[in-house]
Amino acid sequence: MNARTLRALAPLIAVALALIVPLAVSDRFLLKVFTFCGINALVVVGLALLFGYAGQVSLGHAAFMGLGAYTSAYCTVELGWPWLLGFVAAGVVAALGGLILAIPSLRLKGYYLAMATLGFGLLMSLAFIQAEPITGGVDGFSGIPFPSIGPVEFRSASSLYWLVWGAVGIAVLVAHNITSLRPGRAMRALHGSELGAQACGVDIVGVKVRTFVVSALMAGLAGALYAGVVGFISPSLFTLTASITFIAMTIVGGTSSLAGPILAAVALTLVQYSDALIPGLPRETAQTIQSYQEDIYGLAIVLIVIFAPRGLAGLWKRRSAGNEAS
Amino acid sequence: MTLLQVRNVTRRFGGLTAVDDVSFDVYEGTVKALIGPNGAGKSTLFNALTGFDRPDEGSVVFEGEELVGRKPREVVRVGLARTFQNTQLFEEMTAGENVMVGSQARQRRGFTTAMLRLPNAVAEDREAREDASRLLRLIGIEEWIDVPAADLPAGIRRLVEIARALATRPRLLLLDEPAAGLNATETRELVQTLFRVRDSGITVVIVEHDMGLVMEVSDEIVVLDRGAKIAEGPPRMIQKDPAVIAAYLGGEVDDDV
Amino acid sequence: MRGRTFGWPSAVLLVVLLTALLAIAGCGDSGSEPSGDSTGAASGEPIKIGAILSLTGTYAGLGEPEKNLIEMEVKKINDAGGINGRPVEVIIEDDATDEAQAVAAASRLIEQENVVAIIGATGTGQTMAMRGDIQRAGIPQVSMAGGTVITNPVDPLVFATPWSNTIVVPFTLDYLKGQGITKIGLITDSGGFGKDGQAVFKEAAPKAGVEIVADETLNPGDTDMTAQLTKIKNSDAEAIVMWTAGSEAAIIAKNARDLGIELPIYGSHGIARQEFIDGAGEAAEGVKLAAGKVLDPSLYPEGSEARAVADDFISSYEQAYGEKPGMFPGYAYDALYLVVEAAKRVEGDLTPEALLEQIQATTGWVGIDGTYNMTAEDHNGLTVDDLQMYEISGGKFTPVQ
Amino acid sequence: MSEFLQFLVAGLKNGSIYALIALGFTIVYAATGAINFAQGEFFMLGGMLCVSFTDLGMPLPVAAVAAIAATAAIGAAFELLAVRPIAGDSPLRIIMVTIGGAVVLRQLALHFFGPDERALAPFTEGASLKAFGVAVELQTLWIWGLTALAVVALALLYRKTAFGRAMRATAIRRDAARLVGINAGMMVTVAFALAAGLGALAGVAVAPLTQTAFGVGAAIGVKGFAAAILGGIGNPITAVAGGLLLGLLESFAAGYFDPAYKDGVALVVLLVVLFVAPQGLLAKAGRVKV
Repeated sequence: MNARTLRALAPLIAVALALIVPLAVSDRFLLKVFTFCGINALVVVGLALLFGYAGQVSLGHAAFMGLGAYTSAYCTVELGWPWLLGFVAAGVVAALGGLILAIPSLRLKGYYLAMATLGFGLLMSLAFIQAEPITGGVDGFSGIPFPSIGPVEFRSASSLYWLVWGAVGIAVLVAHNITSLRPGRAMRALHGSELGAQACGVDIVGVKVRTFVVSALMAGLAGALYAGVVGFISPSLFTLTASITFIAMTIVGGTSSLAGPILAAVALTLVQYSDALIPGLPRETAQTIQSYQEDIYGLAIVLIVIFAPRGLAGLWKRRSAGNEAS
Repeated sequence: MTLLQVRNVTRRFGGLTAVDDVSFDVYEGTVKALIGPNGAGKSTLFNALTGFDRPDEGSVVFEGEELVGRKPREVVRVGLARTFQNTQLFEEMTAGENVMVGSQARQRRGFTTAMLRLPNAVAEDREAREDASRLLRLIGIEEWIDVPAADLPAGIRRLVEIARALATRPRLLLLDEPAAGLNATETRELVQTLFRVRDSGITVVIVEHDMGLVMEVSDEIVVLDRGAKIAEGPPRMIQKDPAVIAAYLGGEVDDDV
Repeated sequence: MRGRTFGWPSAVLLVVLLTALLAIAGCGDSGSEPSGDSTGAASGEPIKIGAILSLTGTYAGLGEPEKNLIEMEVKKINDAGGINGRPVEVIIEDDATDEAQAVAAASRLIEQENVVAIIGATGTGQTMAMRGDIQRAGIPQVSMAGGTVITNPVDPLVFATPWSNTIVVPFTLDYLKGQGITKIGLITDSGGFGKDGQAVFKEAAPKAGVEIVADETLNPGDTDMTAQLTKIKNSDAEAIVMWTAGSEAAIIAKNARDLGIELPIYGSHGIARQEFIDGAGEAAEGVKLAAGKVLDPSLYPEGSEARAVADDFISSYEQAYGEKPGMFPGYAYDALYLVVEAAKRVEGDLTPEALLEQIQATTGWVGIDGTYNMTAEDHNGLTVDDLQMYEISGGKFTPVQ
Repeated sequence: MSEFLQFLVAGLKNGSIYALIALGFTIVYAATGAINFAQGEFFMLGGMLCVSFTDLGMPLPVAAVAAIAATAAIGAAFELLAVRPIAGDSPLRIIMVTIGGAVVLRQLALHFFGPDERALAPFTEGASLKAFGVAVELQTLWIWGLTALAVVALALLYRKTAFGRAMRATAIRRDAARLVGINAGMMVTVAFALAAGLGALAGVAVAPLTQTAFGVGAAIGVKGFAAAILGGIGNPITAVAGGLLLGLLESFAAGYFDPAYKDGVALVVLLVVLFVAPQGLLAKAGRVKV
């Protein structure tokens, strides 16, 4: 099998591997951990579009996830809507949030856009605390039901796993379609040179706004899934730290790539749960790793940006390009 | 036939008048050069023509349509494409992909059709791909098609940017110092490309410091000095124009090789 | 340029459809998953109890001594033969004073460690957050947090060792009334404990004949309470009552003194710890609060069981950690022993159900907070008799009449 | 009236702190054209280091100076290790490196100093001053004095010394400054050290009032930036004005509306200024647009 066939088959193999995990893993906690990986991957797919492809930074992505999570929780618990309807509402509200942030941010670039998104994220986390009648305030929102579609309820660890990774699969498909066709080139052009993109007739405003909206939508859906999987959400989940974690995953994964950020999302999520992953790892060691988790994220950002600015995807592309040339 | 009418265009920055009441016409099927010493206002004028900057006064009419106040992307869609003095390629994209972006100006399919991978989005994509190969072949650099822009030699970068501009299907192509940074061989190739472009029916406006190139390719020349037009006419006349000679001798002649 | 635009997206689509099918199929097994093999463990195998504590974050100052205490007592229990011959293993998780992490910790303890009971959390918010997981697992939980919501209304699975606000707040109000104070400025945090306290005050104050003339809140993590205190100062409050367990209490006391407010300050039992005195410094002097008699065991009659338990607790903690225990290790002591003593009484298999039954059957058990009498209606089991009013003077908690 | 004055005092107290942080942003921006997202962490380091030094037995004034100097050194090291390798690169990369660096600094503080809130003794023990029904803590006087001192010292440094002139030249045109023999790289390092030192000064000065902990940097950083951009980034005088104004806005919002919205004030100011007038509201009036 040569490199090219391998590359063509790689996504298929990855998907197949992802699918059989619940059949091979009997530890329910480990399955839950892999489910969390999927939720983070979903956020990161959206962020990869916005940041990795279009070059628009967002330091407030956790806010969109929170918008989705609270919307879904409120709709299902307080309004009694079916889960699927709440899920759709979560996406809509998060996408609206993206629109509301994107429009005034259009003329902001670089540092100012970063600060605006950061400010928006912090403001939203304050809002989650203050909007107590809806969100439950600091104490959070509990008693969120399991996801269900019609008569089918996703209760077991494996069904939740499949639900989440199914959503990731659809998101990847959509994202791949966007990036491989006209909008994707417009996004990458925007990233490469805004002047050049304008000279090519790229609708800069349209691309920015739409990418923001799609990205926020995916984060919102991920939030709704989290709410359903865990059954409890609180403002402390959707903070600056979470936003930076997502950014770290995206940066480590690399620009102009979906596979890289997804892999990075899975890998960096697993850092938190090393003892679930490695049987027999002493609890103390796992806790030590856990206490250095954010150090790892921070250091990963710094090192990748300095030494491998195109991330894992960039390294992989360079290697495979080298292979093909030889 | 007049393709582009520039009338009394003025652009000020604070107390400085960068472009001062400039008017000229560009005729269809010709090559027009804008020359002048450094700081004469050539690039500012270029930006004003293409929607990247808005002149304080004056009008720019392209085939009866007023361009002042339009966004760059609208100007491109009307049929004016440009390149940049500092090439604005998309460094992480290949030469082919760069040229494909040029097709965006005339394509319509957006996010939704792409998300669902509807047939017309795929068809558009294929069309852009084929067009990019065709243009690169036309310019004679098809062997660079899969090379990332960041890895291209300077001469090829200029040509890729021209191909990208051509992919927008322009009626008028505006080139900002296309020969800057090119060696003699590359400049020869550029000249050939310019003739090929002109012969395919595309009008060209060029800002250039390389006088040899300017004299060779242009049908008419506009000379700017300190923002104002000081001469206009065919190359032979311009070479002898006392005002032009004074401007170039008075200022610093900048060959910029 | 590669024309490979077909290939893998369609493959992904196929796989997604397959996922949907599998997912639906996967739902069938929802009821049949094993709920853990905590039952029928072999003799000699350790009895696993989970503990979720705030070792970092706002309540780190509370959780750390709780952890110390648990580690110390578990060793003692195992040295003395464990529970009916089986050793006890307490698996401690840090919730970082964060509801979401508390949930994650509970989930890990239940699903990975198969614990028979959970002690914790340190804070009210975290305790409430893990309720869903506790219910799904059907195991008993003994909280060390003081929010009334934990045990009122009663959750069949959840107990709490600190006095709930419904005991402490009326006690404090009665004391205030006794001091001739009828108008108070209340300042509470917006977290679980403070919010709960605020609600109980609003309900209990009119009954006690005390009026709340200013009702201010703060957010956990706030560092400047000038605005709230200025409002209280400008009301006709005769005392400041602050109901928060975090480090914000020290800032309130300091700000109040710095603003030149001479009103007496009353705190919650959440500040009965050295960190408050250290943090507030001079400003802590004169602050009054209600807490358990363990802060001064001499309040118990000489030779009583309570005196012996308290003396032993204090001396062994001091010996191990070189400092006097505040109230919080006491909450942990009671939580741990409520579970351990109940486990000792279980005959036959140590199932969560049997353990739950025995915890609820606790009567007349003397802990650090006082004497516990659990019933189906009362999952706190303490009374106002177990409380004492203290004043901070000379950097110490001094009992007052 | 006394209520108003009390809020005024509180606002100017916090505002001085924001002003110092804003100055830090301004200095780095002037020297590099970059925004340092780790600026708030220097505030945290100043406070935490000072507490640790007093724990080691240093007298408070020595500990304070040592903490500020150490933080300035960390600021310089931060520039050399993290920012220098990508100097002049796209804002995107500088944003990321300084954010990643901020996370690393915060985590290092967590590992070294522990998770607990730490208190610092007031610089001067004693009761608050009282006049017109307003109480002013002695520490607040320290904060004002130190802020004023820092601003004056900075102004003198910039105006009167050859070094300061070089800094200003670098700020105006980096390439031109290099041509006249100014070591622009060194200027940038010094700018980071100065900014870090100012942040640390703020952290030390306010620690006796608020206590401090490893995680306080991010929030204060955002507020400082809000102050800087309110004044118009790059201008030290308006940055200080922006800081004071932000402090007052917060204090009055908390006092007359609801303390719960206090932290929201800076964020709303930040977003409004960014969306409406990114060049700054205070600087807008008197600046020629280029």
